Amino acid sequence: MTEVSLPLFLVFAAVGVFGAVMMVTRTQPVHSALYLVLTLFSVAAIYVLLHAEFLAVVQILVYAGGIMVLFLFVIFLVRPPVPGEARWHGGRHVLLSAGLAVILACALGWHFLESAPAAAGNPSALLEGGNMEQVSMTLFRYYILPFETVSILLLVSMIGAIALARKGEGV
Amino acid sequence: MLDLIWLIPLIPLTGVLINGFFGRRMPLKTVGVIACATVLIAFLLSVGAVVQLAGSEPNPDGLRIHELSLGDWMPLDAVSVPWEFSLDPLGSVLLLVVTGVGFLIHVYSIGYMAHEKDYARFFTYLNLFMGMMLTLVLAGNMMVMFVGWEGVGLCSYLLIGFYYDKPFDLRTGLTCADAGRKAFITNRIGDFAFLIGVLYLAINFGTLTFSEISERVAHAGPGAHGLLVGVGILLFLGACGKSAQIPLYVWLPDAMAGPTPVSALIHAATMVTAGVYMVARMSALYAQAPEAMAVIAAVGALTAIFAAIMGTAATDIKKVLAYSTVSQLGYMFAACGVGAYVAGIFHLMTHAFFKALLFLGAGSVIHGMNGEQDIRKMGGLKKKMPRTYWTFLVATLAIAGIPGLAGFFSKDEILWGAWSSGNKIVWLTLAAAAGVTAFYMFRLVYLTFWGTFRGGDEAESKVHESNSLMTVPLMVLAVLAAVGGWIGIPKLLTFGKDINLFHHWLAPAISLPHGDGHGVEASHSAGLEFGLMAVAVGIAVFGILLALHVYKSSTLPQKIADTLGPVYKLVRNLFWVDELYKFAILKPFYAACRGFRWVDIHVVDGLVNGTRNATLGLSYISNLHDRIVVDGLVNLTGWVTTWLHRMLSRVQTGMIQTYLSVMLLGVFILIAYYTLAG
Amino acid sequence: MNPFGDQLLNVITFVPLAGALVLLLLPKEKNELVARLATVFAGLGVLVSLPLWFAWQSAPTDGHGFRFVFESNWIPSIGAKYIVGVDGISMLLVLLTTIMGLIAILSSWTAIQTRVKGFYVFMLILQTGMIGVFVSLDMFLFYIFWEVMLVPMYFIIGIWGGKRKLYAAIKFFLYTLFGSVLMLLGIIALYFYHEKVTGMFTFDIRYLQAMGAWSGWFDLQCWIWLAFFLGFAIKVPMFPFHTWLPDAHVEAPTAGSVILAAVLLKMGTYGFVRFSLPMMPEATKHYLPYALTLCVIGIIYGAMVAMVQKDWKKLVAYSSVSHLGFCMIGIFALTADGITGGVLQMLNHGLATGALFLIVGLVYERRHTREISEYGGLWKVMPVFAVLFMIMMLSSIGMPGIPGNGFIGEFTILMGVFALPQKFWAVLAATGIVLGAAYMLWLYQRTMFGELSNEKNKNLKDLNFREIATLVPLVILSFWIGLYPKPFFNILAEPVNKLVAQVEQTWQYPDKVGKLAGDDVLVRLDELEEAMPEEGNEVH
Amino acid sequence: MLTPTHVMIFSLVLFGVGVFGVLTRRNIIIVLMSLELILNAANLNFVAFSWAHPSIHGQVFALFVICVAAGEVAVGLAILITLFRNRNSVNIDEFHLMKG
Repeated sequence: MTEVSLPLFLVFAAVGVFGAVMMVTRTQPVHSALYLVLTLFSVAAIYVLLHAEFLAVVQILVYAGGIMVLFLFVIFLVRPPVPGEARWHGGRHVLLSAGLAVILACALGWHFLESAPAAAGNPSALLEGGNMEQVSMTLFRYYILPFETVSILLLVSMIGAIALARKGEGV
Repeated sequence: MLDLIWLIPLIPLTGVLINGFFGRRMPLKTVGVIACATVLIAFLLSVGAVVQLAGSEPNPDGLRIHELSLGDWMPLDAVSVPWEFSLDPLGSVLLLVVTGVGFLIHVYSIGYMAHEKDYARFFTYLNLFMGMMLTLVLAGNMMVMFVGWEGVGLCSYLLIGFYYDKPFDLRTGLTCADAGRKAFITNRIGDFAFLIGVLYLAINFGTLTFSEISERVAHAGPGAHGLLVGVGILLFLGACGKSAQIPLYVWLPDAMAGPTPVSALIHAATMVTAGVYMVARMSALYAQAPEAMAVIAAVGALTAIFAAIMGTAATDIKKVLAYSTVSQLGYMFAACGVGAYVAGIFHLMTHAFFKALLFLGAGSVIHGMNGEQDIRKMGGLKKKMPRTYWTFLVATLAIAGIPGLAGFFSKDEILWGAWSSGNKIVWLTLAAAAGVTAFYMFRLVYLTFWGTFRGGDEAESKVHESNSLMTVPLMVLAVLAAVGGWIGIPKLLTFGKDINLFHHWLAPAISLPHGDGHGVEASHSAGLEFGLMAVAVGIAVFGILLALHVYKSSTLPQKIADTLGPVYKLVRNLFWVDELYKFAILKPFYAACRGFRWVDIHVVDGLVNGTRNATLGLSYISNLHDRIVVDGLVNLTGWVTTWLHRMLSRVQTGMIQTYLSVMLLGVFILIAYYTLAG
Repeated sequence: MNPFGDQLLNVITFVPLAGALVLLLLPKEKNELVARLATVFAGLGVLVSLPLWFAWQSAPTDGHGFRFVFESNWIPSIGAKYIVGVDGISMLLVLLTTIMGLIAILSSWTAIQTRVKGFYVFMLILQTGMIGVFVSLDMFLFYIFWEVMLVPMYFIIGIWGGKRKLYAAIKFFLYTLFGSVLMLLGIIALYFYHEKVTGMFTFDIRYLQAMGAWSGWFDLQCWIWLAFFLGFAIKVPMFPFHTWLPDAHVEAPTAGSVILAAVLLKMGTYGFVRFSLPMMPEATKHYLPYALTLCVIGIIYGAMVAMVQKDWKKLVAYSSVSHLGFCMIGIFALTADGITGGVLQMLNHGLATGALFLIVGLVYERRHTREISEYGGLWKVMPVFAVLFMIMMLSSIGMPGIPGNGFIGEFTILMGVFALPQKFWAVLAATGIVLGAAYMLWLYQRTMFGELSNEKNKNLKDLNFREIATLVPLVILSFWIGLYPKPFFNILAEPVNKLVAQVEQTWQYPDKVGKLAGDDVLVRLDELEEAMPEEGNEVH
Repeated sequence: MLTPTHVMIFSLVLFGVGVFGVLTRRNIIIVLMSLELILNAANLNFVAFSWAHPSIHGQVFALFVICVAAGEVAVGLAILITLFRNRNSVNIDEFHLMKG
């Protein structure tokens, strides 16, 4: 499987990068959203390659299915951009930001790539008894408290979102 | 009845309570009767107790003594002091004298004070005095005695200052209240020494009971000799205060500011003799301390002559008698000092009779003269006040030492005691004092009763004899002054028969120095004794004749005074002793007091206030510092911040993405740093 | 006999406080009611304190000589407990406090006309503070009461005082506060040293008194002793720390002066008896000559300054300095007689000087001046007053028998001081007796004797029933102590003998102390263990 | 052969693009989407290391990140709607109340 995966990875990576670049550069948010979905899908595919099947499924269900739908709702709720309206901040800003993004990425790469493991270990550990079971066992054995906390967090964000978005006084 | 002796002081004290609480609302007569009755009861009780004592079995030492303890008073660690009373022959003499003479004077006072507004107050004080004096006499230990000792001092203070709103001595500007205070303070000085002596006794012998002190002192051993001499002198200093001896006699002449019965009772017959009584009580101690006895003899003799001389120049009838009292007290002390205690106490008794009589007689004169006390304005009162005159004359003869009268026996016994103890100088001094005494007493009699009246016609017409409430006590006392001496008649005059009751009664209560054969008993030769007696009488008669000669002429006294010049002036001004005390002690003392007050305000408190001011000053400086330096720094910080704010607020574009850029730049720098640092 | 059981001392201490709370509820304008109710509460305070006297013999002791002990946890984290209890010394002082408190309040009915409610509330709080000081067996509690007492007194002087009341009040407050802060330092030092040696954090006086038996902390002891000394000497007050006293007395209202003289000054002497002597005997002996010197100076100096005062109250105030010097010299004699006499004299001074301040207050109320020269010849118009004044003056100058209480105290003290090898201390102290008579009689003469020359004095009213009732109890008590002091001696014998034993524990080893100084560890462990009570008081 | 380095490089690129988008776009919706991109980059790293070590913990962390991202988006979008209702605009440079 490892022999096969590199080309596959490169393909998905290329699709992902393409989607990301397109997303960032589109004028219409709707387009951006669709390109983002593309990227998310390719990332999910890469998860599969990396033996994270459960995560891949969650990626698609939550991101592509949940979050992106939310984005689309909002996009339809708000006024679409007037054509001809500036997409970016001033040109100098775009250049500076691009530079910043690049050097930041380079710095990170320079810092971490050196210490990255040269090769993957035996992935069978991740797959024993099924990836999903592994994740759930770990989650509920070691991370039960963070799990509960996160559920509270979600509840809070949900209530917060409702409260914020509700029409009326006191917002 | 002996077990009831504690009641004797208490009975007059009930009189104090009754008259003190209700006296102002009761009729005058009732007040007087209550006061006299309490004293009379005390007197009867005393007689009963003494009779019973006389009939009791003597202890192995031959002493009849009855001791009684009413329980603890001050149970101290060093010494336990109970409420103790005791009666022995020595005390019994005083007891009878005090209650007897006291009763007579109380009766006299009813008449004398009849016109006074503060009648009840007077009798309250007088009864209080009786209670305290009897406590003193009957005390079984030094502290109970001290209660009486101080108590009589207090009564003396109150009674001297009885006319508290009146001036007394115009020459010195003293008021009656001043005189009382002077008496009290002078006494206190003596008491101070007395108390120190008591402390020494208590610490070293562990008891203050008289009988135990006598016993323990006798076995104290030679190591305690110095201590005993010291204690003896300290106690004697206390006696000096109470009994007006040099150097503390100055209060007694001024004590005449009190009503005359008070002078008779307190300042002649009873209280002032307390010092003598105390010394006799402590005879066991003095027996171990001959040096202290020598001091007593010397001081007594000196006081006797010194006071007698001052008496010759006094013009106030009571002051003459006061100096006479001081002088006679000197006699008694001299007697004690030479070991003739019995003679001393004997003289104490006879002196109580004739001196009380003299004072009461003087009071009668003053009463008859409507308050006049200056003998230069009297004269010829013989006819106007016959009863007063005759009784007064008896007393005068008695004090002068005319044979057959009370004073003769006691005085002679003292002189013989002084001679036979080997103290010839003491004898000489006392004999000379006897002559001077005779002189000033007859001077007094002459100026008062003989010759012609010098106070003007108007005053003369008002002179009157006193009523019988006053004259009857005079007569009773006159009888006592005349025949009271016969109970102490010396062997010499009874053809060898020893019927000296007084001596037999008292001697066991007295301890004399060991191996000292020169007590009054030891007579070397009857001839010598008789000769000395004759010399003394001769001196007295010479004094009398001199006085009669001098004061018969109206010009001679002045001539003598002029001749003597400065000497007369010295005597007239009482040797300037009061002035000496004033300038040598009182003035510096008050100056020191004022100095201390200045120190207190300016130095001690000044330091405190200085601290306050220093603190305030520091606070001011600190305030300045606050405003300039601290506040300045704060403001500087403010300015810097404002400036920085102006600079930095430009960075705040409000654009989230700008902030984000900067943040990411920071992240980049951090990463770069960690990467480079390794 | 004792209806309150082991709560007795709590009841005694807090009845006045309860009274203060009740008074607070009353409407402001009902002055008469307030005064009467305050008197009732003060009277109640006296009543509840009587079992102390009558149940004394039957009450069990706690093994340290304290009776009626009540103990309860309070601040366990620092080892402070709520412990109250009395021995003979403090019992007498508590009784003195309740009685004088009642009399002071009774004397204020007409004297206080402004802010009446506040006055009585402060008086009652003060009462609680004073009793608390005497009954505390925990130094922390003691210190709290000590400071509590300061505040109402400050207000009593500062609000109801005379012309210079603010100056006097602030001086009083700062001066005594200065002393008590030093004392606090001393307390803390004792507390930590005790912990260092025994490992036990405690403020319990009974435990801390065991420190007196330790050796090897001489240097520290000296420092702590000095701190305590300043605190107490200011309170007493001893020369040269006395100058707050005349000002405070002169400016304070009558009741304030009475309480100040009768009770507050006893705090200092009590402090010496309770703390300095038993806890730091070696230091006490080390500083003895200096302390005795100050006492003697105080006696003579106070009397001499009193001699030339023109202000009636100031004269009495300086006489206090002199008398307290007497108390202190007795205590510092370190003999049984000296200490007994010192404590007795504390009572006597409370009675006599308290009465003298009442007496000044009575004429001040009538004439509104304290200048002695304004008076004279008062006997003519106020004979009852004059007689009562005379009796209390005689008490003050130590007249034996009439009423005699002052004499009992002075003689006992002199006897105790005389047991010292150096006799001159007693001789010097005894001069106070002469000087005392001098200034007191001079005062009496100037006010009571002489002609009634001042027109304003001619119509003065003699005392009414209430005023007599304030003075008569003092007269009776004075006579009692003067003529039959045995019960007092009996009560004092036990605590005084214990105290003398505590002081003498290390008396024999003065040079050993020198050698061991600086050695911090416990030296005489065996003795220490004996001295410690059974139950530990460990801090958890 | 697929190595973690490859995945990391990919995630770096996604990260860089995301950062660029966050910093430059005016439309808040797109800024939020870019944020999601950054989060995905992070998740990729988690998963990559989980795969490389191997350890399941990395995947669990990624899961948490997704949850947080969901919450963040919900709140972020709610805020956005409120802003839009008040200002009738979703352009980020119109909201500069924090300008100093």
